[in-house]
Amino acid sequence: MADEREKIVQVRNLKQYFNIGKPNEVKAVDDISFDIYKGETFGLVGESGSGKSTTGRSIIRLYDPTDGQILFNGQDISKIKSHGPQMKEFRREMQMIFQDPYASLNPRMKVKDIIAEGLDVHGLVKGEEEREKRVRELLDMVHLNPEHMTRYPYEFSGGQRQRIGIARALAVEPQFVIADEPISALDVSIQAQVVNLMQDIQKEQGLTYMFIAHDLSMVKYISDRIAVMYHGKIVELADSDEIYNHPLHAYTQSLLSAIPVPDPEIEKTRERIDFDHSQPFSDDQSLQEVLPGHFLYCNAETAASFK
Amino acid sequence: MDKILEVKDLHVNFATYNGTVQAIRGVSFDLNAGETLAIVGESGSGKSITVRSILQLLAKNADIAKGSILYHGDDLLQKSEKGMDNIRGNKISMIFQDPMTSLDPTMPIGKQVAEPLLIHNNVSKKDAMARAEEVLRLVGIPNPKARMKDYPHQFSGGQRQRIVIAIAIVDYPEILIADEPTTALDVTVQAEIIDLLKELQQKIGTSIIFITHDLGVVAGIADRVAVMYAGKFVEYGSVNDIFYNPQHPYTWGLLDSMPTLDTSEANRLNSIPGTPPNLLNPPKGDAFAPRNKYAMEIDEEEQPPYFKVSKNHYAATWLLHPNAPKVDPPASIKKRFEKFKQLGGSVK
Amino acid sequence: MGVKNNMEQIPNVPKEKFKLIHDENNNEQEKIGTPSLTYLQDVRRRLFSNKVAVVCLTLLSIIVLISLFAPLVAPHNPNAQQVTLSNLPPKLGNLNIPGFNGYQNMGGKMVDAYKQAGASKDTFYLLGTDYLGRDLLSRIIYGTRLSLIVAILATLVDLIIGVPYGIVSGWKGGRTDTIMQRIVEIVSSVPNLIVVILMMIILKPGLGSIVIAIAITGWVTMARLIRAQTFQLKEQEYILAARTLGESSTKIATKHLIPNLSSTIIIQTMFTIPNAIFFEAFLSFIGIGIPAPNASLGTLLSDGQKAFRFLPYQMWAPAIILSIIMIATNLLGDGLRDAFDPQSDD
Amino acid sequence: MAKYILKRIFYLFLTLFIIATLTFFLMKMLPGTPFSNQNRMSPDQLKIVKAQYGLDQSVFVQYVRYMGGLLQGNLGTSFQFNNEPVTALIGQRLAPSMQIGAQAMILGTVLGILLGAVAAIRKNTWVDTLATFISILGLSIPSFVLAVLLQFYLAYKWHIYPVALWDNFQSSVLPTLALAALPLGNVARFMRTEMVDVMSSDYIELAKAKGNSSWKVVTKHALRNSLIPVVTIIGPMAVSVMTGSMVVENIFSIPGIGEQFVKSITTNDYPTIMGLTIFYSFLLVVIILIVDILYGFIDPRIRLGNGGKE
Repeated sequence: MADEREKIVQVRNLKQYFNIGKPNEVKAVDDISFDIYKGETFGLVGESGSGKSTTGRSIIRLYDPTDGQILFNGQDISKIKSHGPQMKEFRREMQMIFQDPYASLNPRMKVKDIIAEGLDVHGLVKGEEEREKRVRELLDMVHLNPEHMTRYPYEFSGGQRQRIGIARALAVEPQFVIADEPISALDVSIQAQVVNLMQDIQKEQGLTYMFIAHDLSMVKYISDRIAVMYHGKIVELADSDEIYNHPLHAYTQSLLSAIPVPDPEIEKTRERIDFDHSQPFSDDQSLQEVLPGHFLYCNAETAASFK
Repeated sequence: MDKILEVKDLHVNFATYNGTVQAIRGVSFDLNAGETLAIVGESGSGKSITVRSILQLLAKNADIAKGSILYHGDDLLQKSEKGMDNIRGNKISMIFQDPMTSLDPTMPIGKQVAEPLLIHNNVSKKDAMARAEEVLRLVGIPNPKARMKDYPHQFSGGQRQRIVIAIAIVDYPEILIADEPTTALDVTVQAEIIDLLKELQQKIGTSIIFITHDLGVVAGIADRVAVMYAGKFVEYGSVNDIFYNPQHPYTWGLLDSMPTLDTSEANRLNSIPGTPPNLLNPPKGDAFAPRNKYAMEIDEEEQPPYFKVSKNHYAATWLLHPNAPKVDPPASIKKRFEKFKQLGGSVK
Repeated sequence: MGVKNNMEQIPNVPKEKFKLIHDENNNEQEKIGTPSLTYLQDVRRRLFSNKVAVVCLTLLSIIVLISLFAPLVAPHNPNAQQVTLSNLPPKLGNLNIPGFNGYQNMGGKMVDAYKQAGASKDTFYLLGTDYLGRDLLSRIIYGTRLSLIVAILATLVDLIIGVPYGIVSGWKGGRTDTIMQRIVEIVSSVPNLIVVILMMIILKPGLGSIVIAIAITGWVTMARLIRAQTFQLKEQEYILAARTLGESSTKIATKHLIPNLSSTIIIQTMFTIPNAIFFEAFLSFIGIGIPAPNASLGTLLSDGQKAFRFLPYQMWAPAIILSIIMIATNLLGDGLRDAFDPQSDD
Repeated sequence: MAKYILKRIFYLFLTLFIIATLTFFLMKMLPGTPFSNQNRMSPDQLKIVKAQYGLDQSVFVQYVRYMGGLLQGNLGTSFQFNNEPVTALIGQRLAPSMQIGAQAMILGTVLGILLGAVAAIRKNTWVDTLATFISILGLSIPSFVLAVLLQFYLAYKWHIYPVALWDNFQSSVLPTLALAALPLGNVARFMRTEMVDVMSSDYIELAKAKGNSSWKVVTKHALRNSLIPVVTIIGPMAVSVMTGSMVVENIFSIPGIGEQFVKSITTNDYPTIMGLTIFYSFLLVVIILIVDILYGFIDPRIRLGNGGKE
């Protein structure tokens, strides 16, 4: 059963608000809870403004969470000080791959120094020679030519840059990697390169991924379980096949019905399901397990109907 | 069918700091009345430059080096600037990619929608505004009468794209060019906009040239499809030809690298290795050859001509030459061939 | 193979050309052909292809070099008075070039002023002398030197205060930023020049006072620009990446922020320099700047203005030099901006 | 909006308070007595005069008095002009300064906008180069140099305008020209950058795609969008004109505030310096406030709020 698996991340009632108390207060993440199991790929999908990226950034502590707990390997990391030994340790265990291959690499640094940044921070290598050797290994791992380590980011294509970003994240040998829309800025033919690479590395090193995206077909392909976010809340969470085959939440259904499929015959028959955005939530609703492993944001009455 | 637009052997160069970029290297196509032609390709393949050439909305360093663009037999490239002004927004109009920046931020939207009418038709301001209101209603802006006085920033992204579409269709253009109109939008909004375009096409009978990099969108909207790579069309045909009987290895690669909802993790995605060529010095032979699993010697020496696959279906690959060896396409492509047979097509 | 029969014209290609050449381990595509240029090399290349910028750079270099070696270049002691030889017009050797032949209009007649003053035959002043008989050329050379020193010192202070202030304000954000920005607002609510004047009244006139006075207000613009840039940069993903790797704030500032702020800093500096030169000239012009007998461009202009109606050369020369420095730094600043931040369509 | 304006007005007074305080104490730090110029005074006389100006009190009492005076619009009393209140001095001298200041601002702004717009539309042509060169000249040549040159050639040599003194419009032409150069350069440069930006924006492309002629694209869409940000540099321009006017008024012997300011510096007339500093700052913060509010009204994006998310 799912519950016997080891949990690497447990998010409990996480809230991330911005501009608290001001007229422009934003509840980017509003009371969400979920677990991520060791070794799996956890997909987080949602449209722009749904809070999916904020969730990722709160978990990796780029933000200080407003409220709630984030347990990483059983330890609450939501309140550790941003410049302490505890944080430094945590920074080795959890890493992030970013969205924009053009903004995620410092244009003034050589590829070598970009990849070695984590090695330097955590003192993982001694001496220039070992450092260079490790960078070579990492470049090789992401299928880049080690001769390129003295080049600058602008000389690389989008896909290559994204692989440099992956090498940088993996340099510190993390257990858990958050990939924040890692392929949405790439061309179709390049997306598969990056996704394949991520999967290969996951298998080799037993990594756990949280894969944030708006492209549902790619998320479905890469993820074991998927959470759907809408307006700062998780509205549905289940195994990826389950989500696609039996979506329960009206929003998930609408989202799925909107995905264009590269097949004219299917497209001809596709029926778009509209979602009423005017009254998405009511107070008596919460995320509850309505079927085994299948969570739905609904009220008790609805939940009971599945029993 | 009526051919309303014919583009012949179009070449466009860009003068840049590093030299001349040959962005479009001989593109030819035609457009029939009432149909939707989709041009699909990766960023930098030249699809946007191709359609901007039609309206001559290119950057200053662009040079249309060769070719002709015949609109009802009239070469647009020979027209004066004033002659082009009469075509733009009137006979041929355009929708741009980013709805957040396409509207003038300091002008009420009603006025912006009415503008093409005031430019091209001898109508009173009042009539133009009345028509603008009507079109805004048509594209699904609720309560258009009141909202005409609002400014772009008071609308959501999807609504703004609807307004941009309203501007494009307000003067019943014969051709509507949509340059990645849904790329910047969320998937549910994208679906709404595409449905809207289809519906409008029915209502006003316009032809559409639709540019996108998303094959899924193409499958839903196009009658005919052109696949573009490195400044050339590598394959074009009907939507069924391209999706169920693709012949060019690049088309195979594109289709094969997309997960469909039934792709499970067990069957790995196939990616196209490498990156598109630099068009500063385009390769002598087939530009796709270095990434092509099925590349042959001839590919490195000579550019392939268009081979006719069936009526109106052409592909520029040496694999279609009688002397070429028979190759084994990817599994997912073979599945598509099966479907083509079921639909009554004949596969080689 | 039915479809192939429909082909209109099939090029004739020998069969052996159709050998599949695919190589599984082909890494060709990942190769980068172009020579590796660092960002600065690229900037330099762009800057040197801009003719206007090159001319300005050359002019400024010459001016800087001359003022650097002022004691060697200047033909006379700039403060040495020789009252008998006062107000002599320019004379360039014994060459008879109009305007540089030592002749002067006196009562409607052109008179050789040197002869009248009883100067020896081989006495000549390239740009003439002032009312105390001091060599104007030497005074301009020394004056330029002083003005440049003021500019460079003021700019340095600007960098030392403005850059860290901007970085801290932008990086910390929140309350710190609000307070720091209020201070900036207040400082910039008083016209710069008035603050400078107030400071000059309080401090003893002189080089140091001028630098301090200019620096007190000058850093504000720099701080504002750097803050705005830092705000943008700190949301950049490479900065976020550095944070997730555990990089300390100081390291982020030195490794990521400052290198990426360098273009802004350099460009802004190019606009601070003419500003400082202008302030110095202004203060000296209204008589509260560099004290006599030392020359600065401002004092020379001020002296020149008094006699302008009769001896226009005394003002023209410093005015031209001042304007050249101002124009050249401004244009070079423009050139640098284009070089650092090229517009895509050029 | 009303709340925003009130908040801004509060900050305006806070800023002025701080400036007044700082100026007051800076002036008190000055060495010597303010009457060192009139050394014919006997110690007794000095004492009387000091008492007359309240200078025999403690600094703190003087400060409280001064601030109290400020609240009633009293900027203190000049040492030099027979006890004339500084406000009265300003009153007498405001008109000429305002006239040439306003003329220079309007002239500089209008010409600058035209120059910048033309340069942007003809980007990278000789027109652009010429316009850029003119604006750089405007920025680079100090107003006092320009003033002297204008005075010498246009007035003294060619007698087109009066050399100095203040009597009719004619006498305001040369100082206006001398002062207008800097705002002209600034506006032209700013306008060019803005307009180049706007011209390459998507909505300009859409305006072209609608079939607007090039002229209409510029007049109906580009010009307005580039003009809005130009409003923001009116504040800094006012400062440059204000400070420039100090020497320019001096050179042309115009009885304005700037000339008064320079005069009070050379005569150590501290109350006048203080009063004028506060007055200048007041003028500046008010101009900036008006500009900000104006900006909000001109730009619909600000006027109507952000309308949800960006």
